[in-house]
Amino acid sequence: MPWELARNAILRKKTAKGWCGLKEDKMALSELAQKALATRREVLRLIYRAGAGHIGGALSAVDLLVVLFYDVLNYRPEEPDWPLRDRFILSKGHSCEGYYAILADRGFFPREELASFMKYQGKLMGHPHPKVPGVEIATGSLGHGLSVATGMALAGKRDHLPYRVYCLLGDGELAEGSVWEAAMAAAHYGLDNLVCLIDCNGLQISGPTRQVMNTQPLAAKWEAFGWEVREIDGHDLQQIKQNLDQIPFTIGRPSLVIARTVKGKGISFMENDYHWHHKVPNSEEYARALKELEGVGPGEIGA
Amino acid sequence: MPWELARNAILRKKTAKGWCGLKEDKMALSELAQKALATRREVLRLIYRAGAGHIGGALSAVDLLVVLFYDVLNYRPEEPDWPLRDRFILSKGHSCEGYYAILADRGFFPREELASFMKYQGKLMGHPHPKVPGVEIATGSLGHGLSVATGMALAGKRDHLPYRVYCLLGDGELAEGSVWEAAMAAAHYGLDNLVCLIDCNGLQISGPTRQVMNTQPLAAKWEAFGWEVREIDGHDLQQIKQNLDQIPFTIGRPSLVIARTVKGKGISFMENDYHWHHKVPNSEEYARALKELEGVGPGEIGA
Amino acid sequence: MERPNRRVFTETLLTLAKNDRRIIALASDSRGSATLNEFAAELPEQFVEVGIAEQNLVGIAAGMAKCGKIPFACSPACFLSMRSVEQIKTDVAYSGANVRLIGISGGVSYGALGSTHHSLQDLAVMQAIPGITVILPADNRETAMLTRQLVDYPGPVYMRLGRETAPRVYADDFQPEIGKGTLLLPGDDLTIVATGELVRSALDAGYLLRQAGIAGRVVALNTLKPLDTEIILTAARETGALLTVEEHSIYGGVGSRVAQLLGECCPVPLTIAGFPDEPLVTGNQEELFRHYALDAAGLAEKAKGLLRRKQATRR
Amino acid sequence: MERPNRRVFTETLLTLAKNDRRIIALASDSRGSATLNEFAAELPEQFVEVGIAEQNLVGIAAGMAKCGKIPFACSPACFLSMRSVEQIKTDVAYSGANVRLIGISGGVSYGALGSTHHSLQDLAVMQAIPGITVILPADNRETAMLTRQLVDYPGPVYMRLGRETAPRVYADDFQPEIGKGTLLLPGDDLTIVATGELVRSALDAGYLLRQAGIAGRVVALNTLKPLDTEIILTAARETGALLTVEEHSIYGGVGSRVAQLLGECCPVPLTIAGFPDEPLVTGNQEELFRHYALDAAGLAEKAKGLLRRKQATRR
Ligand SMILES: Cc1ncc(C[n+]2csc(CCOP(=O)(O)OP(=O)(O)O)c2C)c(N)n1
Ligand SMILES: Cc1ncc(C[n+]2csc(CCOP(=O)(O)OP(=O)(O)O)c2C)c(N)n1
Ligand SMILES: [Mg+2]
Ligand SMILES: [Mg+2]
Repeated sequence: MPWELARNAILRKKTAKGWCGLKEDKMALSELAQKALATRREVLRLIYRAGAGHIGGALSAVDLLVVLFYDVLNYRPEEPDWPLRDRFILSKGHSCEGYYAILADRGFFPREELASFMKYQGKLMGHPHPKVPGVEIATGSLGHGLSVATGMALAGKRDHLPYRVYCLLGDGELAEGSVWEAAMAAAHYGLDNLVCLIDCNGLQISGPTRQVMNTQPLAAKWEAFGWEVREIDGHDLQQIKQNLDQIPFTIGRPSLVIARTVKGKGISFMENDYHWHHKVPNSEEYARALKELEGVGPGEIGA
Repeated sequence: MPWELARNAILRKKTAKGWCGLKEDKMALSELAQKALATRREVLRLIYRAGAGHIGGALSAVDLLVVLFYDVLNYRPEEPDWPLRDRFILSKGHSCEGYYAILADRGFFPREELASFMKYQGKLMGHPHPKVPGVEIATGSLGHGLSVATGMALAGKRDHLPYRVYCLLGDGELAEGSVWEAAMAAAHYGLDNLVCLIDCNGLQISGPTRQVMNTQPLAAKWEAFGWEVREIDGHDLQQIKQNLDQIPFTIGRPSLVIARTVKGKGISFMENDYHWHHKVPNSEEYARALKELEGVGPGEIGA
Repeated sequence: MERPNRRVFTETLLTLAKNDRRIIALASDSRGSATLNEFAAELPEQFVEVGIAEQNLVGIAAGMAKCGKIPFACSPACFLSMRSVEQIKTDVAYSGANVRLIGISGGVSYGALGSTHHSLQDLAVMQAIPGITVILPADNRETAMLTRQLVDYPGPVYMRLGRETAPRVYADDFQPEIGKGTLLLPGDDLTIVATGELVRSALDAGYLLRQAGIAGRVVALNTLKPLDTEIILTAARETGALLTVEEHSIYGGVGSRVAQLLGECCPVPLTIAGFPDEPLVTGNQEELFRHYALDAAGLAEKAKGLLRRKQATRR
Repeated sequence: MERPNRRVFTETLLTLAKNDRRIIALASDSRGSATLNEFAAELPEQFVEVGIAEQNLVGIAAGMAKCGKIPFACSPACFLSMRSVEQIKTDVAYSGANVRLIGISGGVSYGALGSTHHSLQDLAVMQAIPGITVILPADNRETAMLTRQLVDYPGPVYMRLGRETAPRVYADDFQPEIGKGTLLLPGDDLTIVATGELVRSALDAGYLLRQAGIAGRVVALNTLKPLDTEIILTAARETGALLTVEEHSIYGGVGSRVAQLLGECCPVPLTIAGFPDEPLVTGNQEELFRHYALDAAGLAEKAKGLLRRKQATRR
């Protein structure tokens, strides 16, 4: 329905300016970069303090999350259930640290809550749960997110609402058959309000995805499943932003973003090393890592 | 391992001549056609007598089953557990009637057993179970067969045995994510001793597959998942035979046969009508159908 | 005239959905078994077909629920309760999504199609997942009325319906309530506690016992979780022996839940009638009920055995 | 020095596999959790990695079993027992495939990772599926010896192992057997029946009770199915009250199975210690045990309550 698409475009514009909960205007790229750096620092801190977490995949996803939450998504932190909000689902729920850091920074919950990460009787567990404001659904078991996102996008279509649904998956996660069930259905229903992003860092727990269980070629698979595919550098904030500004890539089809990323991005000795999937840095490593992430500026989170 | 491939080819030849349980030599096409006709009659009879069954998909699969069991597969009916046998798995387990008819005709169990189909305390249930000689694994829940077949093919590779594994799926069944898990793994392990056949009749229970949940385009999907794909007429015995004689289609890859078929094939008023997925013919329809399947010859099953 | 509960469910749902746009019916190529064809034709905007993909069925339903819909995900109980159970655990129960999981043709409804099509583990697993209400209506009236209550009932629900015609149990003025058991027949010698579409057989067994001079109480539970502990403990105290009846494995379902309650509050002799822990013979539902002594006659015999046991322990 | 049972399992398996080519270890990107890295490196031809695809893991294992292999499918218990449970029901149990399903990091081993990572329904569903042996070793020695017995044990098996160091329970000459319970501590006031890695806490609770002048018997079950009914019924008759202990939902597991046995054979007061039917608080395994009174102190308190109940009913 082209008229609906036009209407939605107008509604979404309004939303970004007027309805949206964002206090500031869209950020400059340099500010986004600061946010990314600050988020990486917070990821490191959360994991070091908790003595647990999944650092590699959290770091590879930071830039995608930053562009989504500081630039692309419409939402109201003070009204997390706002019906017109864009939905975001972290299907690779183990990368919750960056997600939590950003939700806190955006005001979904007090920053102090971060200290409870994985602590006894704390609110923030090792995987997202909807009792945390800003989280739509519980994830942590891989392969669930895209089905839920498909249901949300379908509900939006049925109700003629202009919101979009964004879902972030890992590349190892694509071995789960449930992902392909959702991919097939989303294309079948022509859900052009659905965006799936793949954090394609080439690694999973046990090693390189190509060796563990090759999920490549991604583009050919998703195209055959009826999606419009774009491949981008998942750490180039501008590229991420530019491409996400062009959703839907094609009218009547769901959009797929293959984001080439580096697992452990930002901390040299963690980069591209699958052992850092869920290894916890010791104090010496922590200090070294923090140093690499140093940077100053107004965007610093939880400093 | 090319040397292994050559060895297997020799072993398989020997097998077909010497080790194999087949009493007669390979059949002529006309004989296969007779077998197909007879099998269709038996399918009709089984379902009519039981007052239950899945006739549409049973009929679309008959020609594939006939070529497999009377021409392609190596097995020994008197020794169903023969370790070197080719394995066949009916992943679309609801099409068991033709399978049972052929297993009986080939001597896996007495023909009289067919009368117990779906009867109280009978051996032949509405879906295959390994207590029936010739059946490798229980099916009936869709989407399981290819994983099991992959395991069997992988075991064959690990043991350097020359057997092959054949697995028959429905086109509606391809919506199950588990199928794609298996497809991915089979390609990952380069299982060129694995053959998957799709009974592509375009229909499932609720209507045309394109409308219910479009699983097309099949070739593009399977190619992207790393399989070598061929598309054939699933009712042309010669085409089926010729293509199955060329397994593996490519060394180091699993082979996929997309068989274009007609649901309800052979009984005009059932053809291409999804209501005949599991409708049971009344006496008038039974008579009419039987008439259409008339034909004489030595190949007649259970006459 | 009695009809299958699944049909009554769908008709009720269609009526409700016409006046409530929040209601969505979802199918996994299960439109026929769930008798949703009319629904799909009349309310296409409130119908979702996902094809043969039960995991996706549940995930999509959870997503729609989180957007304010009231999704009824309808699929054969055998597949819904097993193939998609991790989605049920996580996307529905743990996430608190208001999904109604409708297990069609539950238990051994599919009879001779074999174990792949039997749902004899569904109560066990659903019961062990926190946050799911588990409902098993007995007859047409109860199905219709509970379906109506489901619309605004808080939280996730699993409701299991049979495939075949469900014989009548309740009178026209009966007002069932989710979570409330019903005393069907008074008596103080022992109690039969039955669930789902076996309630009728249990009631008939109660009548058979009367003829044999035994005052068997019959209690029906339309809800396994939350359990009406009151009606069961009263029965345990007043009759001193319980026979539970369910179309389920003898492990993990109604019998085991009742056993637990008794052990923790009022230990009395108990017999659990259900399907044994072994592969079942081939047969249709009726044949299987008879074979495994879950028909009225079989249940009456089990009750007599239980009574003898009760009397022996008292002596 | 005690170590995690999962590590003992893998080392034992590697030793066995070196002399038995039928043995195959399968992983679903779970090599690390299952500590299978050494196995994969030393015996690549007997190792199969399927990636993050638990359904496929079980299907492939079933296929290999049907070709004469003895597959050990190792995956986190939470995913193995739920995501692939329909494959377990059909491809493994119903088809009679000799697969050993190894549920790694069972129960609440994953602690603060949350419910997605807890397996608190696995015993309920496995128990309700005909044909599966369900094993929960307590300590390192028992894990090693049961693993050895598994190789030629007939039929499908589900074995659940914890993630953390398992404290020692048994002496060096202990000879565990699949299906046989063990009397750990004599006593006639009541019996604690414990399973898996909570056996140690149960035993410690027994000692605490002693200090309080209560003669608590402690019985360990390494197998839930088939159940050692003898040892339980003897305990019921001799001690008149049972406290069951499990790292599982209070529904459908060890407690409910014992409740059923008691109700059917020897009704005595029972308390079921396990995780309540509600979302759990955040915490690591130890914190969760303490929070839900599954540590030695908590169990001892529960036992005392049970004893008071027993004495009240006797009065
Ligand atoms: C269903 C399921 N199986 C297994 C796991 C355990 N697990 C957690 S993270 C992970 C690897 C994920 O790899 P990938 O999707 O590539 O994510 P990333 O590299 O971004 O961390 C696995 C196997 C899980 N969380 N869920
Ligand atoms: C997991 C599962 N879901 C649902 C069903 C019910 N069912 C039986 S046959 C069928 C349709 C199959 O369609 P298709 O695969 O195209 O087979 P064919 O057309 O050859 O009969 C369905 C949904 C099932 N057997 N298993
Ligand atoms: Mg990755
Ligand atoms: Mg079809």
